[in-house]
Amino acid sequence: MAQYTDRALTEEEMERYSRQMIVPGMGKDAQLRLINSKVLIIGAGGLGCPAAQYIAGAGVGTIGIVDGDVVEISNLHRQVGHSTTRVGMMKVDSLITHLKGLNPLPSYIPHLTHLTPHNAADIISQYDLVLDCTDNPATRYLISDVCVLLEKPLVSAASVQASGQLTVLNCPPVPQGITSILGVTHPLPPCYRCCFPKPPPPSAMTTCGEAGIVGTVVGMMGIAQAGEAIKILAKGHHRADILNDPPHEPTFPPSLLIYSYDLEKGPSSATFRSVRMAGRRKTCFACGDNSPQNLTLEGIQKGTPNYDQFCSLPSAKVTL
Amino acid sequence: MAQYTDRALTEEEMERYSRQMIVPGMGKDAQLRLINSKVLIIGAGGLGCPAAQYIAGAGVGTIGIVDGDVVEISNLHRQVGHSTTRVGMMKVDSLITHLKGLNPLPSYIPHLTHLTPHNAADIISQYDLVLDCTDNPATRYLISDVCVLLEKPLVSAASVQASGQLTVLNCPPVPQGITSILGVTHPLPPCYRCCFPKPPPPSAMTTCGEAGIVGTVVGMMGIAQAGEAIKILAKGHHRADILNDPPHEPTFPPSLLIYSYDLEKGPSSATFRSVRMAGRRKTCFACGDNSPQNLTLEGIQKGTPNYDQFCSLPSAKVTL
Amino acid sequence: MGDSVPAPDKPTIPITVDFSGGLEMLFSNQKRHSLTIPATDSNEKPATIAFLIDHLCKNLMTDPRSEMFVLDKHIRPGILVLINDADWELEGEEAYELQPKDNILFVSTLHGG
Amino acid sequence: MGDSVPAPDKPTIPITVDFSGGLEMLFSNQKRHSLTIPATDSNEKPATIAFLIDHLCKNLMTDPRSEMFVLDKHIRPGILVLINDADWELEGEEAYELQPKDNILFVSTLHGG
Ligand SMILES: [Zn+2]
Ligand SMILES: [Zn+2]
Repeated sequence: MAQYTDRALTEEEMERYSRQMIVPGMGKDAQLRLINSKVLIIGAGGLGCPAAQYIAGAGVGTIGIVDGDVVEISNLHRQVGHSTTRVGMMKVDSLITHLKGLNPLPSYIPHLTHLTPHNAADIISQYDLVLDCTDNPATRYLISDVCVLLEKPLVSAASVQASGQLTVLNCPPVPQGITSILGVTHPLPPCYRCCFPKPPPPSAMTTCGEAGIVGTVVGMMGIAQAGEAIKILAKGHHRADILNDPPHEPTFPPSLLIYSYDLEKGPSSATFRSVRMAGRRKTCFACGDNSPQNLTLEGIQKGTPNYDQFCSLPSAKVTL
Repeated sequence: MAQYTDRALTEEEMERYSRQMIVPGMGKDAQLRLINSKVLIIGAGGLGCPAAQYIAGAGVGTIGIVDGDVVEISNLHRQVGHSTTRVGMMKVDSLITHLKGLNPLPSYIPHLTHLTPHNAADIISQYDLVLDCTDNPATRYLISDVCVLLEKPLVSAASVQASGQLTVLNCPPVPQGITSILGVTHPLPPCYRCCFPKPPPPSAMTTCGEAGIVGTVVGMMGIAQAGEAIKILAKGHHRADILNDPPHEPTFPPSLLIYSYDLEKGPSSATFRSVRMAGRRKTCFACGDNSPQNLTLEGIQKGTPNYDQFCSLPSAKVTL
Repeated sequence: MGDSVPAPDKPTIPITVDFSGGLEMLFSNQKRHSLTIPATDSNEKPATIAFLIDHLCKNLMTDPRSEMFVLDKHIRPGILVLINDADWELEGEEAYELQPKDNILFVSTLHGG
Repeated sequence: MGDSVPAPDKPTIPITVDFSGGLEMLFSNQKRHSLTIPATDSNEKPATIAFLIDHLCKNLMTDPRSEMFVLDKHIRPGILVLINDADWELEGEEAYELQPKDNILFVSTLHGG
């Protein structure tokens, strides 16, 4: 990682980032790795707003944001990077306005569109790490599939009502179709499909619009996503070269964080539960042994697999 | 709580708060309780900024903010309610500027001062619930003492480097000096001194300025504080009248949340640990059996106890 | 409800079952249930997760929408099953034989944001 | 370091000790330690938390600044002691007698924000 750390910090960077640089485990090299990193935030809503605030604040150098929606009044109880005066503006532009005020140093790249099978690889290929801050299963499977193919680490979170979930996928990335490595006994990192092979039936799907959402719950998950992304980039965990000759660096035990803010109970009753997930699945459609026959970038762009059908959505409606 | 819920919501309120109102356990009455609540946020820094965003977003009707500092560049990696263009402005004014954009409906009350023994009771008495978002022990003991005397619930959080802590105190409030209630077998709610009777020696105290702070860690704690405050106010937990005739409503088991974001470990290694705390302490200086002899509002205002001396600080410097 | 109370002389297993992510609404809106279940099924085979899922549908579910929990006698897609805080894939999935004091968590996968 | 290895015929207790909030820096920068400690002190009294604190200072602390952990032979103000996730006040404080598999957490009180 030498190329990431071979310049000095500017005076402005020193002043702005000093409080996080002096934390044990951070430091100048970690800060330069953040400054040289490119992060894509897909979704500028309840997860994406707080995640973006802290990723921008920490000094990630290039920040792309994808969203095709405009700001609405009903977003504002939880989407804290927008503003009442920016209702009607594209969410991406509204959030970047806020982020530029917070930290003018990073490059902000607006993607004024929903993520689609057609544009996904083009957009995702420009970044080092992806945050899935979307709100529907079809887009979640699409993002994961493209991240597998492009070998990008993915920090995925979701939240509905008073519950939240968070998991780090594809980190460090391993090429598609490789499910065991000689000498590596620990599990290889799973993709979204390894953890959740099939989407729920449409009757069991709920969005924040239909089911409601507590602002602080989705906010906690968004900040937690930023925390994972910053640690991965600052420490170079996405670059751990587990394909190299032995001795192999250990992989990270896959896990899922489950947050439950219990409105039926009193104060201090929220629970955080971390559960162990399985690693890369040999039978995974996207990353398993036979996956190169199922999934390619060209196929995705031409409509195979059909994500809307897979998630039984009316095919016109894939919103972030 | 009838007086809190005997009007309809306006159309604007309905639109703005609909997504949280439809969450099971919330609803119209809960929303009106939030709108009729007054919350004081002491400290407009790393905890206060995210806490204030979500408290304003959720529609708490009156929001007071106390801070005597101005915005600095080195704040901005974590104090996401400020902006580079507002460097040099009072933090309270900067944060209120941001909050008014997010939600213009609440009344925002600026307190452009550090909290002091002289002004604490005057300020705190105007509110229903207090968030301690400060950064030094002397102010933390002062806030808790005044909250005991004025019977205000207190949501207290703290964060340094990669660690965070959160606890709900004085909820529901019980008058000073009462340490047992006939027929109530569960512990009465503790105050800050019940949990932490003595401050650490000055050599063991570290502030975010000296020791550093990871933005997402303090951000998680700030949002968690907002989550506790919103639940307490929306559900009326601070009004549970445990002094009434039996059958008594059960009190809430006191607990402390310990968050650890481990920079030495890989992704998904952050831990959340909730530990059981003792209840109100019979020997507590501030709320125990003999506490009315130790602690009065008049005494505090006249300089007894001496908080700086208690925390061994040079007495001139009590900053938020 | 014939299965709900094991015959007094039949061995039982004490377990806790947790529901999260909204599934608790199907089970009296209660997140944690301490249960005593029969140690063997009707064929005298040790009680497995598959047996537990059937047992929960017959004895614990209070919501008529059983398709929110099972489809074709298997747990529906979009529900994770955790055995003592590990993905059931690591433990043998439906064939896992329940042990005393096991904790089984059913959690609905979330997609919102 | 004379106390570090119990005599082979002396009974021992296996416990885990956790440090948090910065205290881990005094103990090899390691948050969790699995320890086997003598079951009794030098007077043949059962090992208590007070005994454990002394044992940790003598055998586990790697930082010379012992005053960051103990003052006058007691745990310093500003450190919470949790016995199996409960404030030690609920369990008898220093006099609590250690049991096999106990988890003892020492956490420094934070004040920053
Ligand atoms: Zn996979
Ligand atoms: Zn007290």
